[in-house]
Amino acid sequence: MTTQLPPGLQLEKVDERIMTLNVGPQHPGSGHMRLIVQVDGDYIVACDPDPGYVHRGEEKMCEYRNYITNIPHLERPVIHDSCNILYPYCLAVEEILGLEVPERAKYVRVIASELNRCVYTMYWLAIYGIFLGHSTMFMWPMGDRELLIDLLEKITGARVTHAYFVPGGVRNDLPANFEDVCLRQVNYFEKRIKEYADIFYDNPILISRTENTGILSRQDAIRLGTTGSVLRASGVDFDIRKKEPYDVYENLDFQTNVLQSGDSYARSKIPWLDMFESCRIIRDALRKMPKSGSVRVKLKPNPKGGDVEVYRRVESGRGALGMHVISKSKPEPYRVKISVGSFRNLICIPYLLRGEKLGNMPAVYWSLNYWPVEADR
Amino acid sequence: MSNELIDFFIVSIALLGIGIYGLAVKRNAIRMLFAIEIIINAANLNLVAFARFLSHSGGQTLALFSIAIAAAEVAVGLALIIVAYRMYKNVDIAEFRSLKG
Amino acid sequence: MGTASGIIKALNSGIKHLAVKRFTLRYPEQKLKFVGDGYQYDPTTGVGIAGYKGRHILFHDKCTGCQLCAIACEGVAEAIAMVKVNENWKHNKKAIMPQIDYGKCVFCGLCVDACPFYALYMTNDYELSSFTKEGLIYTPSQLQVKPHVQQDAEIQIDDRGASHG
Amino acid sequence: MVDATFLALSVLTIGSAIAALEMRSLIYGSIALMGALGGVAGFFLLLDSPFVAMFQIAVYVGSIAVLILFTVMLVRRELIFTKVEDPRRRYAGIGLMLVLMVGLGSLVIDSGLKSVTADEPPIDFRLIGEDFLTYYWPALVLMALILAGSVTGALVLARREDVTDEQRAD
Amino acid sequence: MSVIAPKFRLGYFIKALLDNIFWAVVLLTLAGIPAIMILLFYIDLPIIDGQILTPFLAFTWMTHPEMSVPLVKAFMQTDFFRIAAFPGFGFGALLAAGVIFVERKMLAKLQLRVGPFYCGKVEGILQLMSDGIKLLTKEIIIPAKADKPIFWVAPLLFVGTAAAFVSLIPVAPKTVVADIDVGLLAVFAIIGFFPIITVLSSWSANSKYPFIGGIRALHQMISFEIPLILSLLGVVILTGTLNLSEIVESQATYWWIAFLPVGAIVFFIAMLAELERIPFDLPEAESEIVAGWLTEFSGMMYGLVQLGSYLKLYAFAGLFVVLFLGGWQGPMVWPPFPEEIVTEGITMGPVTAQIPGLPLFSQEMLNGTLWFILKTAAVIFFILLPRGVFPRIRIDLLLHVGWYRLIGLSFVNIFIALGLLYAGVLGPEGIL
Amino acid sequence: MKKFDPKKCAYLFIFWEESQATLVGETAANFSQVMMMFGFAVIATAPALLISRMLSPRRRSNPVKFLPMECGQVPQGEGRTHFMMQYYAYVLMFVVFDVMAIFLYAWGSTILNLPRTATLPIIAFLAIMFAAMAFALYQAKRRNIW
Amino acid sequence: MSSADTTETKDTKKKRTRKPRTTKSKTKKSEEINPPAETTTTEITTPSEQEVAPALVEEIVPETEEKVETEDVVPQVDLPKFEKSLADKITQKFGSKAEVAYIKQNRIRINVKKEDIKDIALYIRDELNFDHAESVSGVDYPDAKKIEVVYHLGSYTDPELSKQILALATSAPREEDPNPGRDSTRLPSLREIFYSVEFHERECFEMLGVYFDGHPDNRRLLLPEDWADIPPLRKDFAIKGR
Repeated sequence: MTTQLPPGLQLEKVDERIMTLNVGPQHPGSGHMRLIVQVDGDYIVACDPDPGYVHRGEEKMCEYRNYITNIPHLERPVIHDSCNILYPYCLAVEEILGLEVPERAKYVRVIASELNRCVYTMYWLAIYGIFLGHSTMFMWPMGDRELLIDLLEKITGARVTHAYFVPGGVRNDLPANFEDVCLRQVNYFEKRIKEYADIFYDNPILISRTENTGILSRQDAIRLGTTGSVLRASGVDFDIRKKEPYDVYENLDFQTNVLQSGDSYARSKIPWLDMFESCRIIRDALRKMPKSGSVRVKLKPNPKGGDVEVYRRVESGRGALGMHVISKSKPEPYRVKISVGSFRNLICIPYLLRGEKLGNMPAVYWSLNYWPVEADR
Repeated sequence: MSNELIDFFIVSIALLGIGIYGLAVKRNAIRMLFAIEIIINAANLNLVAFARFLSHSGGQTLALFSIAIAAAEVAVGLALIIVAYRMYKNVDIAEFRSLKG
Repeated sequence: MGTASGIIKALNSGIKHLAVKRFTLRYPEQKLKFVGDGYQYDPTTGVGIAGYKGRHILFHDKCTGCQLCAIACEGVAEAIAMVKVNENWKHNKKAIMPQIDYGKCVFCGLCVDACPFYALYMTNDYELSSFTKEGLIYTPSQLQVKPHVQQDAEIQIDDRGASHG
Repeated sequence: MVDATFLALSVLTIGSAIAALEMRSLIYGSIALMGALGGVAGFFLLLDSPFVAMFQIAVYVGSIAVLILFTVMLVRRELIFTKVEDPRRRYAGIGLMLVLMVGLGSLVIDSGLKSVTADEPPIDFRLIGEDFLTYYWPALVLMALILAGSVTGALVLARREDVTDEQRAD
Repeated sequence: MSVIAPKFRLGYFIKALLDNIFWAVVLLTLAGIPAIMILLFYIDLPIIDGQILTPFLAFTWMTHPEMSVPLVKAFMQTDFFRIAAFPGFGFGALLAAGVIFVERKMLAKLQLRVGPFYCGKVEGILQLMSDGIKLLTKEIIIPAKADKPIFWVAPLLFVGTAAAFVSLIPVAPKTVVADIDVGLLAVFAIIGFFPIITVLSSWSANSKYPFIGGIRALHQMISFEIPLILSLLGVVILTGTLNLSEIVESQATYWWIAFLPVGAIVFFIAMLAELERIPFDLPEAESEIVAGWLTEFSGMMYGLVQLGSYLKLYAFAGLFVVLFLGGWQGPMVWPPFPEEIVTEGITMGPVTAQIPGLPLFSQEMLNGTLWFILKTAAVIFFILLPRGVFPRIRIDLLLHVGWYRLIGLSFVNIFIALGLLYAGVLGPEGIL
Repeated sequence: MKKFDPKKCAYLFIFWEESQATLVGETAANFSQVMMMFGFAVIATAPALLISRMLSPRRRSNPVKFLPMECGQVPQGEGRTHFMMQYYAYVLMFVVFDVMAIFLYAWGSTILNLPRTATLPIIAFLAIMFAAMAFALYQAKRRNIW
Repeated sequence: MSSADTTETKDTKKKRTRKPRTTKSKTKKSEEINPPAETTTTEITTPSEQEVAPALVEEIVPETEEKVETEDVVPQVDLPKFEKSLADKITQKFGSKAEVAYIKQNRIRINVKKEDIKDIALYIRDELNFDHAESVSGVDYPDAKKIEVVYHLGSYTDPELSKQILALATSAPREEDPNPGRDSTRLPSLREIFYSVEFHERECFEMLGVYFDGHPDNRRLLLPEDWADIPPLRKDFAIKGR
């Protein structure tokens, strides 16, 4: 660990000055996990994350169900981002089963996953707002998220747990007249999130509070293997949608946002900037999408793969989301390993919180784009 | 006004006595500070009482000075106690054997 | 001065929003309008028809008691059980039909995908709460009833912001 | 002749002064000290000097008591609740107190203080300010020096630089 | 649809209520009536028109319409009425309740939601009452190792101190509970009690989060007390008095905010910090330290602390109005009636219209109260608004703001006042 | 019935007030109203606690219920630890500068009656205090020594 | 009716047949609860049996049979060049120590012995510029008596490698009676080389019982502290009822 404590800390006897705080699990600022924080006055001298309160053994459950029935429970870790967590699974299973996805289904997938990324980011932003004590920033994203949930519900028929992606395409086609509604609501959504700048991102109190806190340098970001917005905030231009394009992302017009400072402010700004790109992608995909065609390859009821091992990854709302699926000629996968962005970013918590002030804890912790349920799987 | 100067004076003497008792008996540094405060207050009471009964503003002025300086004294005294506590892990003045850390 | 202008900008934005339309759906009075009649599935093409995944509807005249929906649900929620019905159908000799426990159902719609006989669809009805666990178990006869739903609120966007109609 | 308010105030003041020294818990002791100081402020009010009374409350209760409470909270828990003292010294102290009070009291009662009574109106508090800036202005500057010195000294004393060096060695 | 708790029995509830009423009645008859009798024995009852004004006589007169109005008017000038109702506790509590309601609705409007809606049919106007009843029936849980006496007394002390603060605020001419020569200093003396209560209650809970919260509150309050005190010195320099009513009267032509905007801003910010309102609500920062020093308070104790904090909010807003916005000063809205209309009523042809309510109040007082409430509402709006707009600040930034920026600005304010005075713009030879 | 004179009636209550006010010093009478307000608030709100205590359920079913808040965990260590924020310096400074701030009021309230030369001592006073404050803030800002 | 069951579902079907039987009692209960609803059923469901039944049988048969690629996982003919060159570099350096399992588009897998893994990992980091680990997945092979740990390595710094994932696999011996941390299921930790594997290895330790030598913090991460059962991702840890 390279970060130095401010000199003079932790020099008296431990039992004299250090107070151990259990932040979580029943804490308004912890999520479904526990941070064992040791504070010396206002400074955090050590922080030990203790996840696992919502561990549900998804990887074990996958070994008992076939490729199709895995879908509803695989999306459970991140129900806000359920399309994106199913995406690598579907890609991997398609590779195992050798399926070719129809062109229209690819576009529908992109639209759904971008909408879902925005839904997740809005949820994350809402929590970030309330973590910083900004109650309006909790209510606005929660409300504006409704626009996108409404769209997703029109597509998939469910508001959060969509179970929409399947190996071989998507479950159903877009409803009639969807393009107009989608364009209207996405445009309004973009107008709304622009207004967050006034009240949140350009707010001098927020800037003074989050700038220069929890700085993750470029080298450390790479060394710690962080991903997603944490990585891009530290100046590494890495987005799987650009670097290893899946489905039709290479045809679409968008860019990745990179900030250099690597502090909590940059980390909190990247997902917000990404939402504008998502809106752009959605509009572009709606334009380029084939107007009709099949959206799903018909599968046998219990498809079997060969003796194959596949690792596929996509860019989710929290960064790279990889699925390592091993098939052993059975209807059930032999092993599914889910490598999630949250779990990879978890390693930053003790690293970044050490030597921080206690007041910075929620700002740093939630700026890591960390979703405890996903990390626990 | 039915109260007289002598009444205030007697209260002041009582406070002074209590303060001196505390200063003599207590070994806890913080309590000794309490005792000092009580003594200062006894003096202030006298000052203000005389000022009122002699109709002169000097007593109140002096009392203000005295209160201000008491504040300064408490700040320094508590800083001393903090330092001593940090060295000896105690506030008992009998434990403060040497002034050298 | 940057600080002061930022603070004034934020305050201004806050005051401006006092005049923006409220975005809350007042639920029991208003209900959100959904696309179509509910999620349906066309086994010939293998593609579903977009719609809300709510409570199921079971067509007794088409159900053959093949248990495919129960098998599909086995890996997901184990919400579907096949029960005896005292009805006589030519195509349903065993006279068994699905009974769905909505305390367990996750509304994924895989049972609809599994049904090859157009017998099981989903509807727009989502108000399923009950005081007892038994009240959440819907028998085939209850599933057969077409729900009466009155959903009309839609998101409307105009210059003063979005609201639910 | 004294009135009821005076009696109540003196009982409050002297009682809490004793309690401040004798209470087992230091926290309660500080609260009692606050009571004693507030009682003295009440006496100031009875003496028609509200400015001094308010100054007393704002400074003593508002800041000195806060500082004392804060320091008491910094001290270990056992020390807050333990009371170390010598019984012999205690009796000696009580004797000393009694001797002092009786001596001074008899001295005062015999003196001519008893005959002093107030017949003039109370002093306006603005006079105090005038005093400060005209007659007592050297004292004001001196007091500024004392305050400045005390805050400097307190900060220099209370910081931990010397201690940390020692601990860094081991 | 809500469900009543399964163990709830209406019969038990009614029985508990009846029990309480029964005991109250028993206590009143056994202790209350004798106490009243003893009191009546000792109090010198005044003689009016040859009769001793016993309570019974007073009640008899009350029924007579001609006599009830002067009686009530006389009652309104007593200390008790002032303390309990009009410029004192009742008025403050009513305004505080209004503030809570307005805060909820306004914040909801700002955040594009509805806010309290169902309780009380009209936009949830009775929500506060239902919340009060809910708090009243909540169990009070005290941590096992807590220091019980301090813990119980702290909320009461908090309310009491806030009420004592309220008592200093003049609402209308001669309508103030305590008209003190050194009113402003008394305000500072009372403000000084809040950190002590906070720190004591947080210490007594014997829990970590309240302790951290209490110490944060202590730092915050004392750090902003100095700018608060210094920012008001400009007003005192220009008026030469510490009496709040006199300060209001000095603003008959100009409000001090016109000359001392810097002081007003500093005072406003320091006020927000003293009130623990949103940009400075560190002591209750829920994402770091669960609810700060309020963590262990439950049920009605929490309710009392909230009541105290809103009373404090009203008092601070009133203080701002008094010092900078001219208090009750304002154009006469209420048309000045001739004296005989007030006492004898209007005769228009055969109809004689009496104005029974007006004689209770003087016109100045009504007008002054109206303006005071309007201005206070405006200030309260600006106190509430940051809650929807700003995030929470950090403790070191807060102390930095308090000790560096605000103290500097308040000295700037003092020198502005001095300059105005010595340049002859204001003061004895100036335009005022 | 005779004509009732409201002024007399008002006098009656004023008479009551005076009968109390003669007991203490004149200025203290005004302050007594502040104390009465304080007492009234305490007396008026204490029944809320009592009624709540009577109405609300009291179940001592589980000792864990009465543990201090520790986010669902069993508390570790003391609740009131030797806890020192790094901002102790500000508390020390407050005591001194609070005195200074209120001292200025003695000057501020009487400045209209004073000659202009009387401002000079206060300027000196402020200058010395500013120097002290500068040093104190410099010390207080060095967080690592607290 | 039997025509509805396709061949694939038969094996699962056999297991499931108990389901209707077990739930019969439940039916009765629900019948008791909702007797009026039951009566309405019989009234309604009369029409159109004849029209539906014949059409059903054909539709069940799947129309498009997808090819299942089992044999040609590693087609020798068109190996992607860039990946091939990477794999060649490793094989040149280490020879038989590193066995290339497959080379696919953007994916390489190398199997190594646990003694050599540190050297090879160091080489991969320093020479091939793979700088972080994306995931560490442990796979239990009870038949082969080994537990395989696969490190998926990726690169942020080298733009050429940004598509690539290099799977570095090694295996530890598996014990029938696991005693995590104190038996022979041990592997050297790669934390010194790839810092990002820290939490992944902790997870691997608790889930599969692989102890990583040299890991500074070999504690449980997700599972409760008092978990005393078999490491749950091993194949002999069975979920109840399945």
